[in-house]
Amino acid sequence: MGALKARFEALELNGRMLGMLAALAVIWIVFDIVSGGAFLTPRNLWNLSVQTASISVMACGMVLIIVTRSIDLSVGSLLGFVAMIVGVAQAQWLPAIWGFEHPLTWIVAVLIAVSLGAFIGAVQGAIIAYLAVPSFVVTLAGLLVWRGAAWWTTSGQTIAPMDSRFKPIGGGIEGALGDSASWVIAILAIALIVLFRFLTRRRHKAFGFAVRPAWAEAALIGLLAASVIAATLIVNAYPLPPGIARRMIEAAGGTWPEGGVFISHGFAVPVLIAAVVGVAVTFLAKRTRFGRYIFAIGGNPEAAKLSGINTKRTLMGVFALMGGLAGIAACISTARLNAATNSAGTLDELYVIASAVIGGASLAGGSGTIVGAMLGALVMQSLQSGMVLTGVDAPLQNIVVGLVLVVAVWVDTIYRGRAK
Amino acid sequence: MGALKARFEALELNGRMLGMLAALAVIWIVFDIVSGGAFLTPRNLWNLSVQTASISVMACGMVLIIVTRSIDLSVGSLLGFVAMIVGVAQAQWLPAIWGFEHPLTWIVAVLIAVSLGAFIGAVQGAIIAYLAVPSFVVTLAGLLVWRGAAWWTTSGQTIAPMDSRFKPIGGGIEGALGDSASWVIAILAIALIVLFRFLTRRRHKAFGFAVRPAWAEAALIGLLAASVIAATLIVNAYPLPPGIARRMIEAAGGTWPEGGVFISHGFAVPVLIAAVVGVAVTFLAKRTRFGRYIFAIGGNPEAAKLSGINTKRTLMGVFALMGGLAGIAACISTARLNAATNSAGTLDELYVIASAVIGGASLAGGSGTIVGAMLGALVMQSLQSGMVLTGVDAPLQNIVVGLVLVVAVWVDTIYRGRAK
Amino acid sequence: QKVTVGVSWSNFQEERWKTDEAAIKAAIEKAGGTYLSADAQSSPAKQLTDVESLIARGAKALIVLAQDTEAIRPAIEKAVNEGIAVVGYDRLIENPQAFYITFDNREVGRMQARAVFAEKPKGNYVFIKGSSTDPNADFLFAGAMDVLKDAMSKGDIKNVGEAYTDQWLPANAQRNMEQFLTKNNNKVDGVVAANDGTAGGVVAALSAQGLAGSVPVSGQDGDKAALNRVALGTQTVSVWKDARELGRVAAETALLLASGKKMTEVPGVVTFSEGPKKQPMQSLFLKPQPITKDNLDTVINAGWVTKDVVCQGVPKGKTKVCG
Amino acid sequence: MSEANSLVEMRGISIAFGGIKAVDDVSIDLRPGEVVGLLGHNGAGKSTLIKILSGAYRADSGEIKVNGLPVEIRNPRDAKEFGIETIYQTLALADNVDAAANVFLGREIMTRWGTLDDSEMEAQTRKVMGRLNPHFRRFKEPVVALSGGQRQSVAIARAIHFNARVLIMDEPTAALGPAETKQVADLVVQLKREGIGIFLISHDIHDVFDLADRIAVMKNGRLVGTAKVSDVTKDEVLGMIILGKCPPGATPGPGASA
Amino acid sequence: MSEANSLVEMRGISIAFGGIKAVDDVSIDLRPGEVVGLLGHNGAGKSTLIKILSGAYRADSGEIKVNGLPVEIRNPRDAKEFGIETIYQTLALADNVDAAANVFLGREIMTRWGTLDDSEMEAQTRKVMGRLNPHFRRFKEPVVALSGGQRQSVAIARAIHFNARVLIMDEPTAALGPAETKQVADLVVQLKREGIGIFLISHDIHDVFDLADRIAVMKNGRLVGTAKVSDVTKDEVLGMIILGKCPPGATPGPGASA
Ligand SMILES: Nc1ncnc2c1ncn2[C@@H]1O[C@H](COP(=O)(O)OP(=O)(O)OP(=O)(O)O)[C@@H](O)[C@H]1O
Ligand SMILES: Nc1ncnc2c1ncn2[C@@H]1O[C@H](COP(=O)(O)OP(=O)(O)OP(=O)(O)O)[C@@H](O)[C@H]1O
Ligand SMILES: O[C@@H]1[C@@H](O)[C@H](O)OC[C@H]1O
Ligand SMILES: [Mg+2]
Ligand SMILES: [Mg+2]
Repeated sequence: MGALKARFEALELNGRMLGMLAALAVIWIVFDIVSGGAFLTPRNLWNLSVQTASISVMACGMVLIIVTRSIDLSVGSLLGFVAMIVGVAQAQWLPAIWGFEHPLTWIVAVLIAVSLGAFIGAVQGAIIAYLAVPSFVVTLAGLLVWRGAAWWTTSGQTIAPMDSRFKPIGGGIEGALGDSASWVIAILAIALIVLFRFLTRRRHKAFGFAVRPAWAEAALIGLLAASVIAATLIVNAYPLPPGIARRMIEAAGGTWPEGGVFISHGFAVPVLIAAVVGVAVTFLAKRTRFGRYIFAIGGNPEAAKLSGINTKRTLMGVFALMGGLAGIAACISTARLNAATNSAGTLDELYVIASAVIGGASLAGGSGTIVGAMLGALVMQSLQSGMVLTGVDAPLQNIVVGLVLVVAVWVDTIYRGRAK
Repeated sequence: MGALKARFEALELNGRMLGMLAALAVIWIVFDIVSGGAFLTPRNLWNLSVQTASISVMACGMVLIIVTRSIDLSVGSLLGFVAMIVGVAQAQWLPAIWGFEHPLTWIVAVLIAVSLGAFIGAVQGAIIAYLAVPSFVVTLAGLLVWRGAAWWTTSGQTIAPMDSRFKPIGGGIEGALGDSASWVIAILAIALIVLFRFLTRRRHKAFGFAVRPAWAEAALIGLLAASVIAATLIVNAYPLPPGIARRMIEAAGGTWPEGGVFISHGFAVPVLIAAVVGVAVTFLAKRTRFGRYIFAIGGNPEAAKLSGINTKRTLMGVFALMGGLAGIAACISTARLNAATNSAGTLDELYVIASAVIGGASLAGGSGTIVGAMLGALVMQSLQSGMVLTGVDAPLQNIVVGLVLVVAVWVDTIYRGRAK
Repeated sequence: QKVTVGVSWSNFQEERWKTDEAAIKAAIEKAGGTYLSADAQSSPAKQLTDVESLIARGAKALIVLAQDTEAIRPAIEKAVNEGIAVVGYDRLIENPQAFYITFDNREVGRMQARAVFAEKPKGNYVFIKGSSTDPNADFLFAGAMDVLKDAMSKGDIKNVGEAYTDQWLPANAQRNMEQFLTKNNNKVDGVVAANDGTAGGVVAALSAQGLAGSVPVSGQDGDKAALNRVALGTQTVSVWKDARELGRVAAETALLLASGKKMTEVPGVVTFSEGPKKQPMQSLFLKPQPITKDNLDTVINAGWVTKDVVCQGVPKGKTKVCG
Repeated sequence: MSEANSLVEMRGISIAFGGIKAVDDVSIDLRPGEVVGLLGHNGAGKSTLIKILSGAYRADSGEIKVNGLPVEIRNPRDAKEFGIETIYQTLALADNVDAAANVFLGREIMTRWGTLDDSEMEAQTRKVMGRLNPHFRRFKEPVVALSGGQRQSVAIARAIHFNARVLIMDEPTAALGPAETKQVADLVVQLKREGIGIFLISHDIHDVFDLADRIAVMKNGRLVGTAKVSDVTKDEVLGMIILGKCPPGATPGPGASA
Repeated sequence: MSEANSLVEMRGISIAFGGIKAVDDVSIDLRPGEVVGLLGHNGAGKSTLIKILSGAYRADSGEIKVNGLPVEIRNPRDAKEFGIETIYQTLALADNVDAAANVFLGREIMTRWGTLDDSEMEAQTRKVMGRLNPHFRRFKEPVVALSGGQRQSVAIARAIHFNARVLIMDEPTAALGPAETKQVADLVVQLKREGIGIFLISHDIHDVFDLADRIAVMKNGRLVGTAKVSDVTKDEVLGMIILGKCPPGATPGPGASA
């Protein structure tokens, strides 16, 4: 027993994350049982991953905001406003220049979304950092202003449909990569994990720092690789609906065989976007000056300033980043709904902040992890969409979601507490 | 100039509050000009005071929550749930016992509201304090749970009307005290102010502490008394609408004279309730152990614990207090709408927290004042209801509210910064 | 002296309200009045505050789109005490001192169900209801049940999923629909969605399963994107409530009442006492109209939308109006 | 060492933080009217050890006796009930309230109507601060605005103002000026005379030799040894601190180097 | 006193907090390779004065010259650009990151790909901490978990690791053990030899006499006087600190008692 424990500790796994994963596992298994096996199906897990994408992209930014002891209540409205602009851009402005379904439309639309989001975020951040107005007030104002602006863009009118090259960003059939592409991505991801662990290890050894025993390192890499492979197997086990598969085959000049054909969904584009954002923001947080300063400011704003850090610029930067991520999220949710509505993103601020907090970010600042926030988003979304599967009615759904949320975080708290 | 400044400083007025009052004055004057004189009328100011009552009652509790470095997102939903229970109690449960319009109904209803609110608050507080689940998570869960529960109470049905003795709590004609009662209250308030200042001064002198010069003390009391008198004059200058006045006169067996009769509104009951709550919570915060511990916990939770304070019990107490205040607010808004709706209190958490923050509470904990929060609530409400008067189209109104909010708090920040 | 008419909106989230607003505003200004408005942001408490402000600003008549039909009463009483004329707009305010102008929401629900039922008289039905806090959501659902209950008790139609849509948000409708499809393994034959926004979410979920176009879907409001879906065949019906008519009539009535006319003198007035409290109300009813592929020309001819908006992306020969 | 008349006895105390043993099997005791100086290099575990006694941490193992009876100290409230008062190295002040509020935190004086008697508390604080730090004037300011030494004076005032039976002083004069340090030294002598037992942690060996009856030295979490100050020289004590070498005049502990 | 070759000159510096003059018309200077000891009772204004030089506060009035040229120091970044490094009395550490991150905060070493070179920073931190505090092992821990002395070592390491021209040390050894204190003293001597100017604030008159060339004494925010250590005795300096009496060997300032 003791030896096993020692072995386990040699893995140096993050206790915090294990707690979250355990809570998530329990939630999933319970839903699966209650829904009669409908939850842990490739199909539902695929849906879940797509449903979570937009919130988890924003949660990455929100963690950093919270780490600096700030808050951003405007993200939902900002998403709504950017969504409307993206919609109008690809349904009206750009077609006016080069017609509908131009190959560049989607790129320009995405660029507009990200830069508009980042710009608005930067303006809000500047007011917070340079004019010293509390972030709660500025972003509460943002919540009102951008929701209003979203309405004004088209006087409330819904814009649909979106450019067909833009739609894959939201998932759906167009945004499913298929099995070969998914395997390529999986192998790439595993290669990156191995490379990264190897480089880190070599570097630590070169400096004479302590490293994990080789078997533990191998086990860790194996664990990560296994998760990637498992995810790939799951998304590839979810076939396209026969109707669509048939149309695809026939469009490709083939014939539809008697028993049907199994064409895999594979990874969804928005999920890949979220994964890339997660890795990129983690990199930013851990391996760049900007990230270091964000944490230092959160740990002790006074000390950060006395160290000569330009704390105001950093703060503004964090809000700009958050805005840019809200822009990406706006693309995902517009593409997913295949429509831009002025109500898009309503209440998202709540879910995004909740994801970060469930994932371990403390509103007192200074602590939080990106992967935790993304897991937090997954917990929230699992609860919400799992409830629908179990057939609970909406008002009762909220009650159950609330209760499970507290219990899940409590279990996690205990786990962490034990790890000391 | 210097002498004037010295005189001014001798008054030892609170710089922070002056900044807020200045911002409020500017907002009021601008609205009055833009609306062609419709804002600074007795009628609108009377309305404004009633409209602010429910939020400002809750803001008093929220300041203390925020001081302890916590947050309570559940207040709006809690208000909604308590409102439904209060409604059902006086429309169904109590009438089943002793019939409709029983003289005790309103008292029992209020007691149920306050104790139910306090109980729920205490439960949430216990989870936060004893199980160490972050307040954001617990009260977010509360937000979902109580909103769901509000719906479940009557399956979404609105309950109306309320008991006629309960209705005055919400203001309206029944809740307007008339001019003589208002003057009695005004004189009482002034007497209390004088007594309180006198006792404090005598006590400080007895201990040999520095006190304000006598003229400054007199001027300060004069200022406070003048505000009370001004408020009384304003509410008494707002007459009952002719239709009602006539009905009242005729019901009293009188005859309606040719030119009509001027019957004053006087203070509204919910405004008095809010004032009493404000004074009581200020007293609690400043003059009791409980209040002292709340601030100590906010200043340094570790130090508070090491001092031997039972920080967990205190924390739970703060949440119970907040719940009780949400119960009072539920009575006010149910009585004001003369109906209990399951959507009552929607978004109130946002406005309540905003009021506290605008009033100077810092989300980092440790600082905040009750009167600031109540002023903050008044600022928010002035913006929202003032916008309607200006004739700006509805969708644009939110945008303007957001912008003005930032500017108002910014001005206040500058003012405070200058005071150092 | 210009007459000021105050309009209190419950929110501005759905597309139709801007049409309602434009119509009301135009009618008021045409008559030389002043339009004043407020947005309650879905809060009954703010709506009461708004009405108070509109009265304070000197409105002589009020048009009220109630967020909550009961909680709006004190506001109405206040206005009435001040001698202000009140028009209850779109949603019933059961107070005889208010005039009632609307489309019948229960009838809208019936029309939605009828259109879906006409395409799939048998099979598995999903009900994507409105917001649980909006009383209209239940009226609509009740209307749908009026039409379907026989078939349901016979077992021809099975309710395989029913959910409110928080805040009427299309994204929530989409997620709920995805989950119902998962739960039923795509065996869904008809969807009664409460309005065009939620229908948009439903269609997005269906198209991810290649089912868009083969499963009938309802809606209401005549949103531009929804009419386009009707032309494309992915949505079956959008019950069209010509908001321009409703808005114009409401404004004219408000002005008439403000000028001292009695409610019974409003042209076309009928007495309606079918509300929950059976109060006799002076009312005007406009007819909602179900718009399907076959009568899309109605909305185009009425100048509600242009043909190119309706027909954007519609392949040739698919829909009559689009050629 | 386990005397019948000892005020406090800590036996075999250990605590680890994430694998690192901050305090490892330390035993120490204190008699009434005695000053025990606790010495050791930075990070030796002195503060951690006394935080276990004051209820700030709970030991992983070990036993505490007060007046010869085994007790459980689960939190600072428990410690205070046994008459154990502590001046923490980090001072542990509530930054946002004033000096008087800090001095009386958790033990406020109340008026006859059950409200805080701030005037009385301020008056008493002025009295005690007048002795500790006569330059101190900033009674109305939150303590965050005070200088390092002023804050330390407040922390000292808080511990001595109540009738402690055991006083723990963790580097109480680190931030104090010469005059203020002298005051604290006088205070220690006086408290000792009143029969109070004192644990004094300090890096100033001269001070410790002046004030303490016995010394205990820690190194890397373990006890090097204890000694009467009359039995050892300052250089021998320095050797204990730096090298962990236990001189003949001292009783060696488990941490003494061979 | 306004010498051509002075490194830093502060003239007529004043600052008030809410009516209280924390620093009142103080003038002081520092030459290359010189150690100036700043003394005074608690709350005398020492920390506030040097925080004006380090950019933490802005003076209400007064002038600062660096290398004879008037400069404006608006924030800590400006001060660092003039080569002014500071060890703050409050240490000013980011609690949630480790020792290396604190030592290099604001001046991180980057890899050739523009990312943080944490390994290199840790290696260098290990080196400098090895000199300051050889018991220090906790390199991976956030500094909040460190002992008082360990934290102080980190703060010292941060200030000395970069090429300062002026070093401000505000009670740098208050929490250090005897061995660690000795290390810092050696360090001061060495830095002095390299031509660095040092302001040393300390309450330990012995230390100051051992290390400083000149001393300056403050009382209630005002300068009592300055003197070469060779021209005054320790008792005279104590008199300056406690009574504000300026002895004949010292140059009196505006705060000297008549
Ligand atoms: N909360 C904590 N979490 C993790 N490690 C801790 C914690 N508190 C103390 N330590 C570690 O325990 C060891 C002992 O710390 P302690 O504060 O007791 O030392 P000390 O003897 O008081 O030192 P100093 O003289 O510097 O105050 C140190 O290595 C420190 O880093
Ligand atoms: N931020 C501040 N706000 C208000 N007052 C302050 C502030 N900082 C310092 N003071 C006051 O200014 C005076 C000087 O403080 P300072 O910290 O400079 O003293 P010091 O000489 O460093 O004392 P010590 O030896 O105790 O560190 C003190 O009375 C202190 O209370
Ligand atoms: O028209 C609909 C309205 O009746 C309902 O109340 O809110 C949603 C709208 O789509
Ligand atoms: Mg210590
Ligand atoms: Mg100092």
